[in-house]
Amino acid sequence: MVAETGLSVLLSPMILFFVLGAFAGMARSDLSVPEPIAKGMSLYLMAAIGLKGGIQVAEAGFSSAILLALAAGIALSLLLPVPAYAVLRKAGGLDRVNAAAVAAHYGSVSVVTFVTGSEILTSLAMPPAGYMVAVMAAMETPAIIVGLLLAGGALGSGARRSGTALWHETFLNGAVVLLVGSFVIGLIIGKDGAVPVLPFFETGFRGVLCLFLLDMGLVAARRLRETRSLTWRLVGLGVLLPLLQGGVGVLVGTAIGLDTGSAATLGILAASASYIAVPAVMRMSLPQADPGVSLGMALAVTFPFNVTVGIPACIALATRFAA
Amino acid sequence: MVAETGLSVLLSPMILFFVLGAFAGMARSDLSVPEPIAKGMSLYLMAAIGLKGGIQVAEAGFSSAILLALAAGIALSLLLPVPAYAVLRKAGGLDRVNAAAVAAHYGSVSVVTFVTGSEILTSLAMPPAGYMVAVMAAMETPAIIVGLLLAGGALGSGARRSGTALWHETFLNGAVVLLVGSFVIGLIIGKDGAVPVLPFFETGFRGVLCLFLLDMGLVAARRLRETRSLTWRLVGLGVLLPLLQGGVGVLVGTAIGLDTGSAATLGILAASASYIAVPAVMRMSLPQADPGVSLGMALAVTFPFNVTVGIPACIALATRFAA
Amino acid sequence: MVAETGLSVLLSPMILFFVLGAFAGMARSDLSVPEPIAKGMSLYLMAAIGLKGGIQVAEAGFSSAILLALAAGIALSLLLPVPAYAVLRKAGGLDRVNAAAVAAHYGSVSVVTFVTGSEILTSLAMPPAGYMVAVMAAMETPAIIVGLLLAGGALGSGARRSGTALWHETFLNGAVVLLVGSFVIGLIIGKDGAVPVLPFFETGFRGVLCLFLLDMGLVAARRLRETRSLTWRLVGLGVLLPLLQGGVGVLVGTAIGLDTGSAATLGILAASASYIAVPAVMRMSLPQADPGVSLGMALAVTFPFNVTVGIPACIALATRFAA
Amino acid sequence: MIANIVQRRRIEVLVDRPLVPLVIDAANRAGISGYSLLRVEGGAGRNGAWADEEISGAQAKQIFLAVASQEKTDRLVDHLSPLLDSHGLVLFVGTVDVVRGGRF
Amino acid sequence: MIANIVQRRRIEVLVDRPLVPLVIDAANRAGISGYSLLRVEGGAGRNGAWADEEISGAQAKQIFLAVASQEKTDRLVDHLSPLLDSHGLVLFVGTVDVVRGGRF
Amino acid sequence: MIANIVQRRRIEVLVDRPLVPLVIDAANRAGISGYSLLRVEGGAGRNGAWADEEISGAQAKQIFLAVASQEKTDRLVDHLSPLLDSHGLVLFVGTVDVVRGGRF
Ligand SMILES: Nc1ncnc2c1ncn2[C@@H]1O[C@H](COP(=O)(O)O)[C@@H](O)[C@H]1O
Ligand SMILES: Nc1ncnc2c1ncn2[C@@H]1O[C@H](COP(=O)(O)O)[C@@H](O)[C@H]1O
Ligand SMILES: Nc1ncnc2c1ncn2[C@@H]1O[C@H](COP(=O)(O)O)[C@@H](O)[C@H]1O
Ligand code: NA
Ligand code: NA
Ligand code: NA
Repeated sequence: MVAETGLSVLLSPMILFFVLGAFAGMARSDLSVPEPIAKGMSLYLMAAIGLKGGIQVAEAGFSSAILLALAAGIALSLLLPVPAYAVLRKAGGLDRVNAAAVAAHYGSVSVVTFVTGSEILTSLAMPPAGYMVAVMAAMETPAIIVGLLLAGGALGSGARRSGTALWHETFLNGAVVLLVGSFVIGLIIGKDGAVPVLPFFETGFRGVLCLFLLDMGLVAARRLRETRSLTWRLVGLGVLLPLLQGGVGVLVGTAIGLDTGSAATLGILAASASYIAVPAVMRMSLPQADPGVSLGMALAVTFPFNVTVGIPACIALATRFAA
Repeated sequence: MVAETGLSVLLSPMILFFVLGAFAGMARSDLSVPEPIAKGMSLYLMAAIGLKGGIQVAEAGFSSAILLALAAGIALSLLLPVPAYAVLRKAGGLDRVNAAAVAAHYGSVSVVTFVTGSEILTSLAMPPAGYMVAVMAAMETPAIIVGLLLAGGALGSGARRSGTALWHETFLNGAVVLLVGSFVIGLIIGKDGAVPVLPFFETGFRGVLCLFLLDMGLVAARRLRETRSLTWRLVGLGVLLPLLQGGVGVLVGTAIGLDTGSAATLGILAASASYIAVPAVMRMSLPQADPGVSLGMALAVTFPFNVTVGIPACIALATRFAA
Repeated sequence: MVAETGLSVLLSPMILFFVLGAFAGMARSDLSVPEPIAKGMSLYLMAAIGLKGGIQVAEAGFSSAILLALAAGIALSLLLPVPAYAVLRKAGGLDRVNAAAVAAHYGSVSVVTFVTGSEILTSLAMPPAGYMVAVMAAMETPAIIVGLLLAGGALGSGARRSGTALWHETFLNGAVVLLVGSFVIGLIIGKDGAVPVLPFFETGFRGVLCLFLLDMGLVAARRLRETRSLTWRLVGLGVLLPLLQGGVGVLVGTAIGLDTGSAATLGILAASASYIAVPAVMRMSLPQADPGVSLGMALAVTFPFNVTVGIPACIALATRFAA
Repeated sequence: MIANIVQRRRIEVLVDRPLVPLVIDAANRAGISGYSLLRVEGGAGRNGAWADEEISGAQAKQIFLAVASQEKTDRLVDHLSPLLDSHGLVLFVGTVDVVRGGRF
Repeated sequence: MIANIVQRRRIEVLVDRPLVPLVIDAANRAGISGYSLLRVEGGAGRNGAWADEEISGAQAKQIFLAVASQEKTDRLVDHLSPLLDSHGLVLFVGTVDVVRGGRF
Repeated sequence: MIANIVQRRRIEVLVDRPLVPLVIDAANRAGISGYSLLRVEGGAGRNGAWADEEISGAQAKQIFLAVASQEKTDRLVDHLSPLLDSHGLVLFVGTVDVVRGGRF
């Protein structure tokens, strides 16, 4: 089952485009996606999943499962950075500030990993519940606060701005606003109201995801090539952390009674590491942290690992738990 | 009826995305749409409406209504700046040059307001006639010439370039060329010839409009926040002018015998203020005018007002006149 | 037949958008397509045709025709620059380096000319075989090597980088990687695997091509206007070379037994001149060559000529040969 | 440095996009035919802060950058001075060493 | 040159995008309210090469460019000096002639 | 200014995009490892005007900007001088004060 899922995942057009991008990046091809196009595609993807999630919740109605899942997501985002921090300091040899920064990245989530996982789950006939989009949005930022607490004294230096500015960055971060905003719009308009705009957000969705993953492959490979900050230990942790966190996520999801697809998705969220919202906040609030370390691990190691191995593993685990 | 139309408008996905953008802009979220993407979307929207308008005219055939509507549009664009100028000087306290510049903006039109109005009218089963796209294109620039005449002596300083350069900017302005060009292409190819390309221009249309309005909300809110040129009087005029001009437009449209949807659209065009074609020409021809005033009013006050209140008001008025 | 094909081509929306762009560029309108959008559209078009070609080959199965066509394409790309070089030196009055650079452009191919030709052929019910995408990718770069050999001694100055760097640029050029990569992905996933992503790559295809050709028209016209490097002789050769090379291509295609659409396409490829892959490599490897000459001819003369006259001519010739 | 080096002036003019042709025109009249236009993504001045995300491009700005002789620079400054306030231009001039600068 | 010309300092700070508000803040405290932000597309430093194609914008950079008096410049340099290493800023200051420079 | 300030050269090379690796290479050989690449949106020179809307990126340009010591600058200028005409590069060098400039 794992192998089978894994193979069908690896041969899906999305993953193949990711592999193509990674190959081109490794081979130093001059293929590149213009930065505004990449940003435009990510806005499109976030608006689309927010909208679709909201519409699904409008259909399915609210349930206690939603609140449970939200609480579990927030708890994971708040708690996962703590063990991650310990491991990064001990096994990874990072100093306090860098370990805290990396831990915050891994407590938060990656939108594209979520989307890729959802597509794969849908193709396997176990789509996650619509509210998982809201869970993802809720998991984006709690880890940031824990990361800053872990960095502790280091906070001092950037302190002047960090009071309100941090609060602000955390809750009004562009990705969070767009995800939550589109989700709410989906809730308001419902399935019928969405008829005029759905063609746009559905027809193009998987194709845009292909091109976006092509770019992610390029970016991940280039970062791996250019980085001077990654050690082998850190690369190892970039594989270990998602496996551990993904396992915890699936476990928690199953324990609170989520359906298989949603439990797998909670695992995928826990396994994923942020490379959009968190890096910008960290650069502002923990400028002493080396972004080469955190982005190197999140983008160049964990993202490719999750897309190819981590997602199928979470799915397999959730399926086993469900059986 | 007004209230009902108003509510259904306010709860359409397009307007909700505009509100989301405005909220994010007000709350100083770092959400932003890359500038090339915004420009790309506006090219798409203009090509699409030009094409669709041309195809509809090719279907419906030419009629004297078209010529009447064109003449009415041009007359409105030429005449509306005159009372607007008087009001802006007296009630707005603007000097000659700035009053003339603002009047030119309000005599011209806003493409996105037109598109939003057309979508709303279509959803209410009273779509405007296809030729209204041509009317819009015809209204883009006459107001510029009147604005420059109103500025009078001020013209002197920029005079060297303004002879041919102005003429050129006016008739070969990018928006005008694209609108008219796509309209003509639609006329030539007709419904059958458009079959291969229509999926692109139709499937995505409303969704692209959502994302574009998200950006408009961001831009309008940021401009309102950053502006130092707007006084409360000018904000008031930014609401009053579209109401007055919209009323005149609907009246004229009804008087020349347009169908309800088209009469409402003529009102919406008259009510709307340009923020693309006119600002660039004014910056070139009336560099002494403060763009903060005209863009502040057109983008940050009148556009949001029209999208939420002005359009439903024009529709309600046209419906009443028709009854 | 020629006239008829020609007319139906000239009245297709794609060509009309090209003409609109060319008109706007000639008339110095400020209409413009942002550069990242243009690049994004070209990535989309290349991924789409690669994918579709691969899927078609996966359907039709491999055949010796594919190998023959590939060999013919590579041979054309290698050999056509030689007579072109001679003509450019004698009739065009170019020096060695510039003649070699231009010859390399004409030995290589233009992706958009290929796409436009394929669309026209499809609308005439003689679509080229899916593997012609692979033939195009194979023809992109051999001409570069021949061009550099023709430039001969001139190679010396850039020699330090040119060994591996050139090899690299030639085979890992972004366009080649994306075309071949998407083709292989299409081969792997086949028709069934492509179901989720095809809507994106098909629905938008012709519409995107319209907007891309609008931009090509703008760019070609502006280059024609700004260029100081084109002489009338060179303009003449920009028309003559595609006619001659197109004829040879159709002849070879018919001789090796390709179907009419594919033979016409081989002619269109031979007639087209590169303006993406080759210019960048030439700038790097033959920096002494004036890009104004080669790009002026390829973009401002040959591209418009092919899109309006060359493609119908190749189709007519292939049809005659087939009869 | 082995090459023949000359001193030239490095002129920067911060200008709204629609007014760029005006500056180019003035440069041509001053005998300056070579220049580059740099992208400016945002800024602040007497009219508050701006960013080029503006949907209307009318307030987006570019930097007109030219290297020229003192003489041509003086002419350009003469042409542009009257416009500095009315058209909201910002102009400053530095000094640079140019290799093979004869043509500037 | 006919116009009244004054000498001013031309300050360039190379700064990561998320830290730009910090620099603007420091500039405001130093009395500098006019500045421009230039697009930087790539570069290299102690941490290797980068290009702004990065999906995460956290390492994209801008150049903060301001022309100001010596006095304000000194204040800005004072404010930013402690951050140069910890925040990875690069700061350099040239000299330019400004026409009608009174307002800077 | 309290900080330790040194004078360095500010090198700008205007270069076609495909040739940027050549300049970086020359800079590395001259011992310059830090640089930034600025976006240029258009310009004009001996070959007429251009804008980076060109579909083919071969003529789009960047500014290679580096701050370095006089010695390294001299070496870079030596390396690039022979290419100025053949490769169409434009090179100019100014002077700047750098805070904590030891590393440049
Ligand atoms: N001192 C300065 N240094 C650099 N750029 C400036 C300065 N002052 C103004 N600018 C730029 O010039 C634009 C117009 O300034 P202003 O004329 O003061 O509104 C601003 O938006 C900035 O981008
Ligand atoms: N000497 C230099 N000249 C110009 N830009 C530099 C220089 N050194 C560093 N930079 C830029 O500053 C960024 C950060 O440098 P660093 O702090 O050395 O990692 C680099 O990525 C470059 O874009
Ligand atoms: N004097 C100058 N000042 C600034 N940029 C220049 C100058 N001359 C040329 N350039 C730039 O360098 C490019 C190549 O110039 P050229 O080698 O003269 O064709 C031009 O397109 C401009 O972008
Ligand atoms: Na996580
Ligand atoms: Na109006
Ligand atoms: Na060819």
